[in-house]
Amino acid sequence: MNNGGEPKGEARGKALPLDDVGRLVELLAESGVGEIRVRQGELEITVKAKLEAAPVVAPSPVAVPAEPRVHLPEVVVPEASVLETQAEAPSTNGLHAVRSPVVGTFYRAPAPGEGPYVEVGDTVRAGQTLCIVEAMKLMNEIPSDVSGEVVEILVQNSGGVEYDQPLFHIRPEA
Amino acid sequence: MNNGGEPKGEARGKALPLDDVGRLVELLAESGVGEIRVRQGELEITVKAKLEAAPVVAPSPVAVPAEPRVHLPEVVVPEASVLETQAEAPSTNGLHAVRSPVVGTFYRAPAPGEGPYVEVGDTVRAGQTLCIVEAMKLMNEIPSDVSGEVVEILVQNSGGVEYDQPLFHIRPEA
Amino acid sequence: MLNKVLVANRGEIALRVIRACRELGIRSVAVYSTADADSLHRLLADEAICIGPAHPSGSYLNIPAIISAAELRGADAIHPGYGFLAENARFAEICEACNIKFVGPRSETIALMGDKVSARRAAAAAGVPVTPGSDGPCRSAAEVKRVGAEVGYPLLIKASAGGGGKGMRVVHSEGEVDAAYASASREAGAAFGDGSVYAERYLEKLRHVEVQVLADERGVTAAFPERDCSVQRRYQKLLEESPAPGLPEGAREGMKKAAASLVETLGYWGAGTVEFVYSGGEFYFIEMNTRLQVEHPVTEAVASVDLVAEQLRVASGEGLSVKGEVPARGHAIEFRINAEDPRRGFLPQTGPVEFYNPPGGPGVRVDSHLYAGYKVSPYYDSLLAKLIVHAEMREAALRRGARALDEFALTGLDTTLPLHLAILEDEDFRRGGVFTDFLEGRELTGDGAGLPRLAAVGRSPA
Amino acid sequence: MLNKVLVANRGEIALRVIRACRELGIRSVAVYSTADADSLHRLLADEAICIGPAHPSGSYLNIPAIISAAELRGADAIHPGYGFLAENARFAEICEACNIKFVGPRSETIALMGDKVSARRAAAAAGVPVTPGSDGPCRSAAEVKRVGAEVGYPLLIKASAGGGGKGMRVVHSEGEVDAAYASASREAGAAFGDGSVYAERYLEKLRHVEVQVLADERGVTAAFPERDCSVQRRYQKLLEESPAPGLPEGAREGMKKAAASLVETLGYWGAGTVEFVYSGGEFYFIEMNTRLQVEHPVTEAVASVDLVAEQLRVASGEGLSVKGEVPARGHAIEFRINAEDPRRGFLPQTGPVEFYNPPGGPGVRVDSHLYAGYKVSPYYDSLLAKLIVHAEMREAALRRGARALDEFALTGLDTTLPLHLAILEDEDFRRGGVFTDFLEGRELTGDGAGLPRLAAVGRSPA
Repeated sequence: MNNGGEPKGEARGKALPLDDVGRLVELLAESGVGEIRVRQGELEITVKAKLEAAPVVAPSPVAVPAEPRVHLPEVVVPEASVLETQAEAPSTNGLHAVRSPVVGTFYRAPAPGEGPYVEVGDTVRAGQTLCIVEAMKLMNEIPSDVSGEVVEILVQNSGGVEYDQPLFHIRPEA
Repeated sequence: MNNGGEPKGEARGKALPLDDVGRLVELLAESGVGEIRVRQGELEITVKAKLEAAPVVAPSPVAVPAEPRVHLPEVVVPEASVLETQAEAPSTNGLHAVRSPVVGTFYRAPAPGEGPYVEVGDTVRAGQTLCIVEAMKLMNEIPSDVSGEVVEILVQNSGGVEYDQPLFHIRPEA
Repeated sequence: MLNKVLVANRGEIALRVIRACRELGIRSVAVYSTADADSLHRLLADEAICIGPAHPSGSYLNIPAIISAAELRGADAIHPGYGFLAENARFAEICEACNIKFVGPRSETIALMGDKVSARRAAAAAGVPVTPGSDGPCRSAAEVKRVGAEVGYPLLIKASAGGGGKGMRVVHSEGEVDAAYASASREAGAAFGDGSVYAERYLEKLRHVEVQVLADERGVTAAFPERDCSVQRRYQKLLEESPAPGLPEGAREGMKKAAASLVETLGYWGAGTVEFVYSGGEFYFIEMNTRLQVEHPVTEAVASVDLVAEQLRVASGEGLSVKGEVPARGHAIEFRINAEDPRRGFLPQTGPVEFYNPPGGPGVRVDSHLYAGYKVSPYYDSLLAKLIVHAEMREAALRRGARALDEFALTGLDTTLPLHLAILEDEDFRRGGVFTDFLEGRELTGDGAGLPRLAAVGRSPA
Repeated sequence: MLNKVLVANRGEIALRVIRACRELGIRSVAVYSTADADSLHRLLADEAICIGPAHPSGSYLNIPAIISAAELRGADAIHPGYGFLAENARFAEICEACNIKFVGPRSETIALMGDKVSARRAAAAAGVPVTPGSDGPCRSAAEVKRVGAEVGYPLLIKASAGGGGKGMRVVHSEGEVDAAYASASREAGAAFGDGSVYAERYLEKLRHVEVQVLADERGVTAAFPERDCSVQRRYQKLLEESPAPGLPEGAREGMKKAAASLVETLGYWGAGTVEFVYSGGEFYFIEMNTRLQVEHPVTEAVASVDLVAEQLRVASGEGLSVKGEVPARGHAIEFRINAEDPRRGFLPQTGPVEFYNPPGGPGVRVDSHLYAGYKVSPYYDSLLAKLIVHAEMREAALRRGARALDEFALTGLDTTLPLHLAILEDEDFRRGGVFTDFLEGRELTGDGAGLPRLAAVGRSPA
């Protein structure tokens, strides 16, 4: 059933310029162009790229193969984390997200009864503590990694946070 | 899986360069490109990958959802039946395939010892008996459904044939 | 042992037989219609042959094509699966005449048990309780009235050649008999080409319980733990379990002994199922299916037996590997996953399966011909997959079933998956022993927790 | 019963625990790294929480993150699966300190059995035969020579903290001891942070046979039919079966009794495995794994037990549902399907799974976290799926295994599937009882009949 891949089209008379086609295909794949057509006298070769639907947006850091062979359409999984990931996309509005480097409990103030580190509207500097995330009784002070204005605080005081969860939206200084 | 070891057209002469088509298909599958077209003199070969998001061509009357969500590339599985299907496509070379309407044993002659109904090169008329396919002791005379020249006999005498298997290639009268 | 078996069927049951053949070292020949060129049974068999067009009348019901295919490929036996030609006595007879072993009982046995009136008589002769009713066909409305006077109303008029609820009428009083007789007879004639009907006492609040049997040509028989198939929709089974929950031990034993007695009386061989109704503490013979059933895997699970392998052994002239009353170990449930939308009147669904990831883990078996990209065609029945779960206790099997249904990822078509999840949440069902009217008028909807999530996997960026 | 269990693992074993939780009505919390955001264990658990970056040191080995996640989500227990933190005594201790039930034995038991020298002593104290060798660590090459003089050569030098063949050296004569001692100690120090080694008689032509045990906190114990795990590659098990083929009844019984005795002596609780080498008619203790094993499903198949459910029951303070010597029913084999190309030196494979269709039908179980489109990442181990087959006899299980492997459709990555098919065709393996050097120098290639066909399905027009 498999055709063994052996070329066996000998007795055909004038052989097809398959090596040329192969090179064109390679060229197409490497170049990323949409179509290549060659005509020379009687001979004409056309090589076209596959039409993609919309580009697939891969949120994960895993490399997407150059030629994805299985195309599943992009459907938003209705789960909080995914929605958050989209919400904090720095894309259009130029906001920067400060994310939690640890799993734990989010506190806005250094200790109960004290005032919060920052409020919406405050201007902060890179390195300035924004909050605490407590994990196993360890108080991790979370610094801002940019200077700018605190636009949004994304987690409620004493709420749980995951690794890499956005905590603050900061509009970086121009 | 094995296709029953049926002869699938070795006596083809210079009919269709299927091996080249096979190689082009492999090339298409391996490369992931969208389309390959080769034309040489009278000959033209076109191999296209499935267009993303294009309506699936469904041979069955089943409704296809407007947005097919899983896209596997269209790759011709190198199996006899598929290649045959291509070979007999009335497309480029204008050959017509007479197919078996029943499962059974193929006989070229009305009875053992007698001469065959037709030979390659014979001109036949629509309705003229080309062969017999025997199923359960029943001799089914298979008529040609076109008038024209017998170009190829695709099955050996007393070979088994499946339903819908091409038996003869006829070049229809102009 | 047989050398080469042609499997005269398609879908999951063709796969089931092909798998058994491979495990026994028997070559398998798949037959397929042009609509099934891409189906797994074609791809997994050792050989395959196209036998006709999409419509079953030209392919899977085409006796000359199938026999011819068997002769071409040198098959020494044909396994008919279920449905199609599995209970066609003429087909079995033709196989016998062509010296091809038909994997099933003798053609006369099929014919005898295929007619409801003669089957009823055979059961009664074997001492198996039958529903009070007419001895043979009722040739007039008057005869039906005579039966009514004897056994009482309500009365059920049934087609002799019947099945699937066709040609069936419930009659509550003598005044309704004339009209019901006429319409049942007309319907039976149209559906089966045989308008003869008979009448029996109509039982209410009944359960459908059946006994799987096996017998070899030497007269060795085996009767297996009973299956409860009461969860039905329009006489179509949807969910089966074994053992039957909460059945009195006496009834259980009685059915198994009755089934064994019938099998012995008939000189039966191969696999078969004796179906009973259980109502008000009593059981009565309904019919015998002279073939493998869709729901055979629940018996395989609780009895640790391979019924298809046993069928092939019997057809080879070898003896059964089990005998007598085979005990049950644990509890098994089968869920039929059909291409039907339970939220829209079980509307049949066709088209491509987009994403497919069946459940795994302990105590889970899936029999299915699906794969991602497979197109469900409108020509054949709607069964896509059977999920069978097995655990030590019924309660654990129910939970395992919910777990497995919940993670059964199948998108592109609506199926009965959510209905099964809803059934498992139903209190009456959980308690066990529901009647055949269980699904009627019940609002059963449910989504499970994992279903939508896993459906989403099929749509997430690959 | 426990209320909520955090599963401190990923891949198929995380799924296995999540499934057991769901079947027992326990809520499950999955933890996942950023590389596992699309993984099934995240999607199938009741809750999920991201605990760190892709590299295991920041996520699945990150004790503070895991404990913090358990506290945040209010989990009352943590199941460690196998690998990662499963045999980390400190992790178990921290769980105990944080009032989170560690699903496994006490931290002291883990520590005791985690050190090969103390484990050896504990075994000897329980009357379990150990390989002739040093009583404790050998602190110098001279001590190794003393052992050599006593028990004879060849000798095996092993890391006390060892595993996976690291820090191991075979010494054939006294002249080789100095160099071997130095390099083994150096390697052990680098690999385990503990350079201490010990020496024992090196056995050849050996089989790896192990006994699964369970014990609850009330002292009830159970020992299961032995598993044969001799088919290995570089000390990595590839295929396991139960019972061990062709083992003398005395050895079988002896191992089970020895394992039970060790468990009782230790006051062990939870699931564990006592590993033995079997050589020349004798068996000797190697080590005890104080956790669930990858190959636990073969025992589940032959003993009709749910080992993970039993673990959770024990952790809940409930009693075992089995005890004593549990008998085997039939024969089971597990095939590890790894993302490694057996034709190219077992080169690890990464990237997306293109087409995935696991086998079904009777006697087949698949435990896997795969789905079409899932990306196999380079960060974690290469196990993609476990295929477990069960049949009444070993020969039938072998045939069922070949059938199921043959129809296991998995494209996009090269795997050990063809290797397993080749193993099943090997005459020595079919006869049973191969030694651990079975795979060495053997040319095992095979494709099966169905594999390429089914791969083609994944590429056929959808």
